[in-house]
Order: sequence, then C-alpha cells, then structure tokens
Amino acid sequence: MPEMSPAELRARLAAALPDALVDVAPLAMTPPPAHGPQPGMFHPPDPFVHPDHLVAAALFVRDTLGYALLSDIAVVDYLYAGCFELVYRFYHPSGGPGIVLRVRVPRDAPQVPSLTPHWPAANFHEREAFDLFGVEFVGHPYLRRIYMWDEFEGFPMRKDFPRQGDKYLGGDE
Amino acid sequence: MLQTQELQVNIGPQHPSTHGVFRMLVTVDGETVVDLKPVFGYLHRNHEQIAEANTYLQNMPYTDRLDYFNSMANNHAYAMAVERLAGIEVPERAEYIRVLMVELTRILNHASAVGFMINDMGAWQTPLAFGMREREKILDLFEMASGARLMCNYFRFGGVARDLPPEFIPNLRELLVALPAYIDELERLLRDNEILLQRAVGIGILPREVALSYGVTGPVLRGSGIPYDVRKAEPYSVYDRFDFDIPIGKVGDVYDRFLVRIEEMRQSKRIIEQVLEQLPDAKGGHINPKARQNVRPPVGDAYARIESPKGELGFYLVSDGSGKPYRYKVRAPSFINLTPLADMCRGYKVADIVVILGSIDIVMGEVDR
Amino acid sequence: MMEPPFEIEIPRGRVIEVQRDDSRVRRGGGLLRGMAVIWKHWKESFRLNRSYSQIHGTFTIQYPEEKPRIPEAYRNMPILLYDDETGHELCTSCFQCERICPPQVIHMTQAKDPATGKPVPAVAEFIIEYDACMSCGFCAEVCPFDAIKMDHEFELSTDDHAQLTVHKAQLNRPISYYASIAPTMWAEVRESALKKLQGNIRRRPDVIGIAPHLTERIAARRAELAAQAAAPSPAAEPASPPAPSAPTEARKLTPEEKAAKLAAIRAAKAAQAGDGVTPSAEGGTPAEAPPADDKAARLAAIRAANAAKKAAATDAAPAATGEPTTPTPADDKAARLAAIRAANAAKRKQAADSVDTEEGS
Amino acid sequence: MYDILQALINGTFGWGWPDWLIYLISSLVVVTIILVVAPLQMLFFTYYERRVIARMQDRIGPNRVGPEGIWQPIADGVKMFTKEDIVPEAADRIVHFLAPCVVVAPTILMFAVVPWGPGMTPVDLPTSLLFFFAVSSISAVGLMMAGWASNNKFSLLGAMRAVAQMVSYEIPAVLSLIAIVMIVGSLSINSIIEYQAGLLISNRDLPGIPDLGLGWFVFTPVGFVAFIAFFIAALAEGERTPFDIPEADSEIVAGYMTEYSGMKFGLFYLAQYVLNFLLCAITAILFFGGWQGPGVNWLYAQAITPTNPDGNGLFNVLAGALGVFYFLLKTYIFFFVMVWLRGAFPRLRIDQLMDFGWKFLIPLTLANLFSAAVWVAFTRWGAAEGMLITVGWSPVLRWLAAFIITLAINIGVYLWLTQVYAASQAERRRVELEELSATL
Repeated sequence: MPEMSPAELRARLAAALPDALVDVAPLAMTPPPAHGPQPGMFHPPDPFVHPDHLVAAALFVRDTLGYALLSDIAVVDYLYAGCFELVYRFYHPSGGPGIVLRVRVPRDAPQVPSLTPHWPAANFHEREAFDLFGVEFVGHPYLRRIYMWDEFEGFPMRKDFPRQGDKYLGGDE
Repeated sequence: MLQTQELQVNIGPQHPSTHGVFRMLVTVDGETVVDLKPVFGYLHRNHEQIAEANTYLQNMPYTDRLDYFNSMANNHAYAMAVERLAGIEVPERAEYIRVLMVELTRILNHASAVGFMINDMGAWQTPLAFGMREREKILDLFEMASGARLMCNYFRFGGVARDLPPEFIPNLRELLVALPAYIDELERLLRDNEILLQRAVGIGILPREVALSYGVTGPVLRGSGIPYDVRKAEPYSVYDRFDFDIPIGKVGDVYDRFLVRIEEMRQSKRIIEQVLEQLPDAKGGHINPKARQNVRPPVGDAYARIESPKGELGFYLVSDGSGKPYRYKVRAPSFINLTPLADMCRGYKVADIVVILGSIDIVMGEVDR
Repeated sequence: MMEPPFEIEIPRGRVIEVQRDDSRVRRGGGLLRGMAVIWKHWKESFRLNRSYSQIHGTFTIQYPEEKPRIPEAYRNMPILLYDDETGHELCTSCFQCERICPPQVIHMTQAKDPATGKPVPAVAEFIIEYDACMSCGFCAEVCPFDAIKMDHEFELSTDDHAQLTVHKAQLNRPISYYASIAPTMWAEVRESALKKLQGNIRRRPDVIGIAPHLTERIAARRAELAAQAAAPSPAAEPASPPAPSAPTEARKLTPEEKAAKLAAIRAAKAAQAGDGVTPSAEGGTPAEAPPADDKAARLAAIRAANAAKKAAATDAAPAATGEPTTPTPADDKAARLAAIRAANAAKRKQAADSVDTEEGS
Repeated sequence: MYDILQALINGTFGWGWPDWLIYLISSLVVVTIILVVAPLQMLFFTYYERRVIARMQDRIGPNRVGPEGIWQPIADGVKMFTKEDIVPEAADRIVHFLAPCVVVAPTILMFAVVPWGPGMTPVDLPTSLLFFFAVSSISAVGLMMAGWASNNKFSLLGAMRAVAQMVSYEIPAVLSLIAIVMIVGSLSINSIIEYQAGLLISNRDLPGIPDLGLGWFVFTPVGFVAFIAFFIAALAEGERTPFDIPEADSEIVAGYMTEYSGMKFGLFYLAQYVLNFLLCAITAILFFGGWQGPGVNWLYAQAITPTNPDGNGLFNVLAGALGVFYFLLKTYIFFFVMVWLRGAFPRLRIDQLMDFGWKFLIPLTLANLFSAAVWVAFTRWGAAEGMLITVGWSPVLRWLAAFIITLAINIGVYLWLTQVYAASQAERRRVELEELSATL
C-alpha cells in the first residue's frame, strides 16, 4: 500500500510543478480572547497549492502519483482570517492513507478553477461548495445550486450568514 | 416519416421509487432515456450548519439522521473523527462492539437495499419483506444494546454508550443461524431468476475506469470491479484482526452490484463470528473512563472515514479549540455515488432508471443532508 | 485516462469475483426455483414464529392485542422520578440535561425557598417539549442524580398538540415504576441515587421538591393531624399552624389550582354553551346569569393575564386571598406559568446574546 | 336459464306463458346475476389476493374488519365511494369520465358467455369463444382513453404500454386457443367443455369405466403448451405480475390510473379484477374442463335438459352445484397461481415483454398449432383424408402415436426456441452495449 507523508508530497510537487506551491502563514481561527489561554494557530502540514495551478497539481496527483480516487472537497470558511480553504482529499486505489491538497482563496473573490472537466468526481462536490459557500468554480459545466432552491440568496454555510427563524430565538409566545 | 418529439418527464419528487424526495428530470425519446438531471435538496436541512451550532457530543444523535438505515455506521465515523481530533483512546472491547454493530448494520442495509432494488424492478414486496424480517431482528438487537431501533445514538467518544446487555450475545448467535439460511434462500429466489437476469444483466453499466474517475465508493465501486474497501485499504478500528474477503463484480452492471451486496452480507457474517470469538478476550470496558462528555479538542483538523454500507463515509472536522466544531463536513457516500447516475442511465429505458437508482442504494437523508 | 494498478494488497482475505453465469441458456428453471421458495413460505406461514433462528413462519405481532418485547434499554421519552416513600423528586435542577439536550427541549426553573429566597436543590417547574424531543437519551445519561430516565411508554399520540409540551406533573413517575420497567439498570444506580436524594432532602425546606400530586395528600394528612392535635387541647389552637406561612401557601396551592382549573373549564363551557344552557349544571354560581357567562369568562381571563404580567414583573407569588373566587386561583396558576416562561425567555435571550457577541466579531 | 324457466313455468307449473315473456324474464334474471356476481367476485378476489400474498411474505394480511378481515373489501369499497373525485384541470373531462365505463363494460359483457355449470351458460352463443376475445380487446380502447384524457405523462406512458401489450399478447393467446378449437372443431365454449369429458383422453370413454370428466386438454402435449402460452398471455392481458407493466408502480406511478381517484379508480380496479377472474375462468374452461369433473356428467344425465325433458329437477340443482364448485375451484386455483407469481417475481421491461411475446410465445404457439394439426390428423383422419398410416389402428394406438409425436415436436420446439431466444437476447444486449460504449 503506498504511503506518502505531506512532506514527501510537497517535495514531489515542488519538483514537478515549481510554481504551484505557496507558503502560508499559520492561521488564527477566532479573534484572540481577552483573557484566558490563547488557542493555538492552525497550520496543517499539507501542501498549499496556488489556485491557478490547482488543476495541474490535481492531475499530477492522479496521473503521476496514482491517487486516482478524489474522495472529498471540503470548504472551510475562516471568517476571521478572511479566506476560504478548500481541502482536496485523494486516495490511492491500492489503499493506504490519503493525501491532501489545500487551496486558500480570499473570501471576497472566491474563485477556483474547476476540476470537473478533467475529473468528473469533483462535480457534485464543487456544486455543493458553490451552493453552500459561494465558491465559484471557473470552468464548471453546470454550476448551479444543488441543495438550496435557485432563487435562494446568500450562502448558508458561510460563517457570517445570519441565523434566523429559530424557534427559540425568534418571536415571543 | 412520422415526426417524433422528445418528452420531458419528472420522476419525483413524489414518486414511489425515488427512495425519498428525489427528482430526476428525464428526457425520454419514447421509452429510451436521452438525458437525466438529478435534482435534490428537498430534504436539505443544513445538517452541517446545525452541527456547527452544537457541541461535539450533541451532534451524535444528528449523525443518526444522516443515513437513517445505518445510524451505527454514521456514529462510528463521527466518533472516530472526534477521537482523532481530540486524541481519545478507545478500549479494545469498545472497538469490538463497534465493529460488531457496524457489520450488523451492513447486513441490515444490504438486506433492505437488495429488497428495495427488487421492489423497483416490480416484485411485489416479497424480497423486501424477507429482507425487512432479518432487518427487524437486527434492529431488535440494536434496541437491546442502545435503546433505539433506528436512531441508535450508541457510540460515544472513547467507546460506546453502554455495554452489551447479557441477552444480546445469545440472541445474536440465534440470528447467525438464520442469516445464512436467509441469504441462501434469497439467492435461490432471485439469483437465477430469468426475469431478474433480464432486468439486471447489462443494465446501468459503470466500467471500472469510469467508476473510479467518478469517485464512487462502496458496493457500486466494487461492483465495477475495483477491490477498494476502506476496511482493507486503510484498516481502522480492529478490522486488521479479521479474515474476510472483498467481493468484486465483473461488468459493473446492476446484477454485479446485487451479487456483491449478497456476498458482502456473507463476509459481514464472517466478521461477526470472529468478533464473537475474540470479544471475551478483549481488554478494557465499553468506554474509555477518561473520555468526557464535554470534548474541547485543540485547534486542528481531522478526517476519519469508514466503509459504511453505502460507501466511504467521511467526517471532516475542524476545531477552533472551543466545545463546538468550527467546521463539520460529511462526505456522504450516497451523495457522491449519484454523480454518475446520468451517465449510467443514458440509453436505457425509463423502467431501468429506477432499477439503476435502486442499485446505487441511496438514502435521501444522507444525500440532501 | 490512465489505467491505475488495481491490485490491492489484502492482508487477511482475498478478492473474490462474484460468480455470474449469465451467459448460460436458461429455460425457466430459475423461475420455478423461486416459486418453490415462495411456496415454502406460504406453506409455513400458518404457524407463528418468534424465534431469531427461523426464517419461516408468520412474524407479525398483532399490535394492540400483543405488545412487542421491549428491552430494558429501550428509550422513548424522558420522565422524572420521585421517591415512593418520601415523595421527593430526585431532580435537583442542576441544568445538566437542559444543557446537553441537542434539540433544546428541556426547560426548568429551580425552586426557591420562599422564606429566604435562596435556591433549593429541587425543581419548581420542569417542561419537556415531547413534540421536538429526539429521544437521544443524553438527558438520562448525564443526569448526576438519576432523576431523569427514559420511559418505555410509546403510545403518546394525541390530537392536541399542546399536550405534547409536558409539565412536571405529567412527567413524574415513582421510582417503583422505573424499577419495574428497567430492573437491572435501576439496580446499578440505586444506591448512589438514593444516597444523593437523602442528602438533597435535607436541604429542602418543607414540601418543596415533593411531587405535586403528593403534596395534596400530604396537605390533607397534615390538616388531619392538626385537627387531631387541636381537638384535645383547644387552648393550643391559635398556635397550631406549625409550618411557616410560605409552605402553607405552597401547600394550599394545589387545591386552589384544582379549583382554578375547574372554574376555567366551567367558564369555557359556559362561554361555549352561551345562552342556550340552563345554569343548573353550575349551581354553585347562581350569581352568574347565563347571558353574562361569556363576559364573565373573558373578564376573568383578562384579569388573570394582568395579574400574570404583574407577577412576572415582580417575580413574587401573589398573596393567596382566603376566598376561593374564580379569578384569583387562575391568576396564581397563570402567573406561575408566565413567570417560568419569562424567566426561560430571558435566559435564552441572554444565552443568545452571549453567542452573538462571541461570534459577531 | 331459458330452459330451466321454460321447464319450470310451462312444464312443472303448466302456466303456459308465452315464449317471449320467458325469454325476457330469463334475460333479466341472467343480467341481474351477472351484475351482482361480477363485483362480488372482484371483492372476493381482492381479499383473497391480499391474504394469500401476505402469507407468502410471512405476514397475515388484512384481518381487522370482520372475522379474519372478510369485510375488508367492503370497507375498501366504502372508502372508494367516499373519496373525492378529482379530475385534473387540463384533462379532457368527457373522455376522462367515459374511460372507466368503457373499460368496465366489456369485462362485464364477457361474463355472458361463461358457463358456470352444466346448462348454466347465460348466453349460449355458437361462437362464444370469438365473442369473448373480441369483447375483451375493447377495453384497450378504454385504457387508451384514460391515458390520453388524463393529460399526464405517466398516464400516457402507461396507456401506451397497456395498449401495446394487450395488442401483442392477444395474438399468442388466440393462437394457442386455435389449437384447441382445431381439435374440438367448434368455437362454442360449451362444446369445448363437453369435449373434455371422459377419461384422461379427451372425449374418449373406455367401456366399463364411468365418465369421470377428466378429459382435460392440459393432459395432452398440445393442450399443455397451449395452456402455458395462454396463461402467460392471460397474465399479460390481465396486467398481472410479471407483466403488470402498464401500471408499474415503481416506474410510472400507476400508469393510466394515475389521475383517477374515488370510484372511477374503483371501476378500473373492478375491471381489472373481473378480467382476471374471467381469464382464470377461461383458462379453467379451455384446458381444465371448466365444470367437468367426476360426477357432474352422471348427475346431469338425470336432470331436466332439452334432450331429456323427463329428468328430475333435483339433479339439475345437484349437477349445477357440483359443476359450479369444480369451476370455481379451478378458477380460484388459477388465481392463486397468479398471486403466487406476483409474490415471487419482478416484472419485465416493456421491450423485453414485447420480445418475449413476439420472439418466443408466438413461434411457440405457431409450432403448437402444427402439433394440433398432427394430433387431429392422427386421431381423426382416415384414408379418406389421405392419412394412410393410421388405417387400421385402434383408437388407443392412434391416440398414443399422436401423443408421442406431438410431445416430441413440442419439446423440441421449446428447447430450440429457448436457445434461439437466449441467443437473440444476448445479441441484442451486445448491440446495446456497443451503442452505449460509443456514447460514453
């Protein structure tokens, strides 16, 4: 079963696609509390890919490294840091732990090239990310809302989406 | 020359065989499917947002509601993700109990999935009724252990909610007597049935390269001939201690998926028998006594995946150091397995759509989240 | 597309390809075999089967006549326990269950000592919204006093949605009931639960913390005792009420509540019936002429509402007037309810505000 | 009925009523009986089916309304009647209303020619078999009307399927019957039944052994193949599993019935179950001797009949009762088989159904027709017809020869056809696959 540590993956990627990797600073998820212990910074070991080189990196992972199973694309909204992080998760069909590529895009212009034309597995993941977070996947053939109805405004999974209509908060009995 | 017109038919959202509120916008030429667009979201409740407003433990019963056939499997994946995030050890006995429950879930799910698929083919409930009978027995066991039949909410961080009751093991042993009889009988009823062969062989073919590129998992991927099973590919829990085989299909059609599911039930039974052998020697109690209810994991993220009966079920959690998950993402197998639906249906007849959908085995609670 | 290496190492086990001989020419043998299976089921179905190891025979449970086997661990809806002997409720209103409840359907207020105004380890009102409860059982799991447990009763259907907001009076069950439905589970926690209860009883003044329907009985018993004590020595009569005034009030509340309910029902009935009904049914109130009934009921309701508002504002129990007129007991009940609601709402708002401030950066 | 009334009124009572009055009365009585019996059969069949299929699925079935749930169909009927009758806004209201009537009427008409017992045929037409199948195909018009008028895509698909299926399966059904008609030499259902008297050899009696009424066609190779083919076709005509494609609930909701509610839906239901009853009945009649059975003929010989006016009226009743008993028993057994199939099998797809009908069933019945001809030639022809081999053979020998030869023909054809059919299916699947892989 193939195994590849994040550092190894980073080295392979750096060798094959020198421009693709970006260095990111550790990220604070929440504003530092006024008192009490400070929460740690978030700094995962996985390679961060520049959005422009995402497709090349993903295809490198698939075609050269053989990680042909695109398992998951998760978007995380880091409101305090002002960015979206997309977590791409790949697995090798022969088994073993997976590898992760991360992409960070600014919250105000969340644009990522779409993987769907090259890799149909990304289709629903990207539509879901678009629907719930408003990340725009450039080049997606059918980028429409997948869960919410088409007329829905706003992106419900964003951290600044207002929570309303709650039975326990709204209205007085 | 007669002028012909393509017809657009909405199958769903209210339809007897869409397994919930699911809509397929089908363009048909006569009875042949020209195009198909799946439309969902009718059951969308923003599960992930709800989860981000809850504490880690409070999410456990909500995971039950994802794939309401396999609440134990959902619990397992979520518990594993939180344990990885917070670094909680799980005692050996608890792991065995977990495996036992998840494998029972697999049998339960496949029994009813096969039944539903045959139902979609037009059998009048009989295979489903037989499957449901076995399912009821397993649910009785779940009820004994966890207190609920469907929404088990049985797993806790660091173990399971309570130890197996004394009457559990004898009843399970009795059930294990009935299981092979049930599976054999199901095969006798259906396997060589000419009508089933007509309806299943060569229908909804998903070649293995295509299946892989679509990212499908579970019995659909294995039915296409790729022996990818998370239990073997990346063994979690105590799965590396059991002997079991991975059935794969040859062609990747509905019949292969049907046969793979039947064989997986046998393999699950094998695992359960091994669990019963090894369980008395397992160390530890049913839960890690140090595990607390109020988990506050350090800042970081964790991903845990299991081989749920429907495919690879993953939970991605990001913690900001508080008692609630900062991000909670479900990698739902039935959702992703729907990706190739349009390609699988194109060129087949209207009647095949529901069979292909049935062979994918989706649960809308998980698809829509 | 490249062709990836699909060979997977399988440590314990092998990859097996399913056997599908679908190219064989078939002549209907499979159909006949399937029919034979069904025939066997049909033939065997005339005998009842409840065994796990059997796959033939009828499995149907004839529900209303025949109840399913319910295992001990079965959880349906939460109930509150009280001690059979002393009548004391096990709940100390520690708010653990309210906090853990995933759908947030548990609401409670802590009892206060009327004399000192200090909180007492007992619960004043306890509400569970059964309609939104998801039966997860967390409340029973986290309860440190084993006061909240999961019931086995599942026939809860009602045509009145409001009935699914269940109050303490309907939630209370004796320990003996729980011990009968879940003997081993109760036996596990019995010692510690009762010990904790003993400790709590000591901190509860008078009847606070006693199940409401029992307080009535206790009140009656006490009155009886007082009467007995008064009979032989009339001289001691002025000094006879031994309990402080507040508990007396509390004790009195229950019959008053009952009277209020009765009056409310009567008023509603009268309002419904309007002019057409003779007042003979409610001979106790000849002063209220049938045409005035409707008006009177409304008036009473308005008065009650006003009183409730006042009570909510001052957060003090209204003084119980001696005369059992219609509006006053109603006032009392309404006031208590309103107070609980207001308190809960305030709490929620506080909680929500704090959440908002936490997140609104 | 006319005979009985005639014998009763003018014979026993001697009132001397005119013929036309007796005709009128007998017709009215017959119509009333049919209109009462048909819905009763339907009610019983729904209950029967639900109980039987429940048992097959390890359940009990409806058992709450009345003892053992026997009043369940009545309760269902009451429910149907009290339901709101919804007509879609875009529907063609008149056709939508007419369709159930058009479907029900022919099924009731078909009752007219069904013989219930000896001498108990409501209308004894000389071409009753033709009438039966001619009338039965009218209901296809009603189905099409229903599907079209509902203005619903599912309804339309269902109606198209229904019509296609009915039209295609009438051919094998009629072809298989022609084999029987050839042997009997008559289109009258009554004469077909009468032909099946005797012992296991149709219309043959051995001296010294009483007429057991067991000369059923199913015991001959020709009759057996015809029976199988006819029963399969009957399943398709009656829209029973595995051919319940027009109302395939998992695909097209309820087919042409999708937009019907209340009693209109009830009428479709009625028509369907009455048709099922009739198809079971006709199967029993044509291949299993209808009311023929041990004892009926003997009883009937003593009864009042046109040929035997001095008989005893009691024997009329006895023969009738026994005949009706045998007839209904056989009919219910066939319906049990239908339910059994429904409990066991999934349904075919519409194109596979067509394939099976045209590529397998029709060739099989055609070959069976040939076997029937051989049968007739061996058992009946002599030197005058040019059949020289059998000259001088005893009837038993002739019968044996016919049996063996037709058996060989039929088995051979069956084996060959399954092979050919399987090959054609495999070929078709291969072509489909190629097309698919071209598109993928």
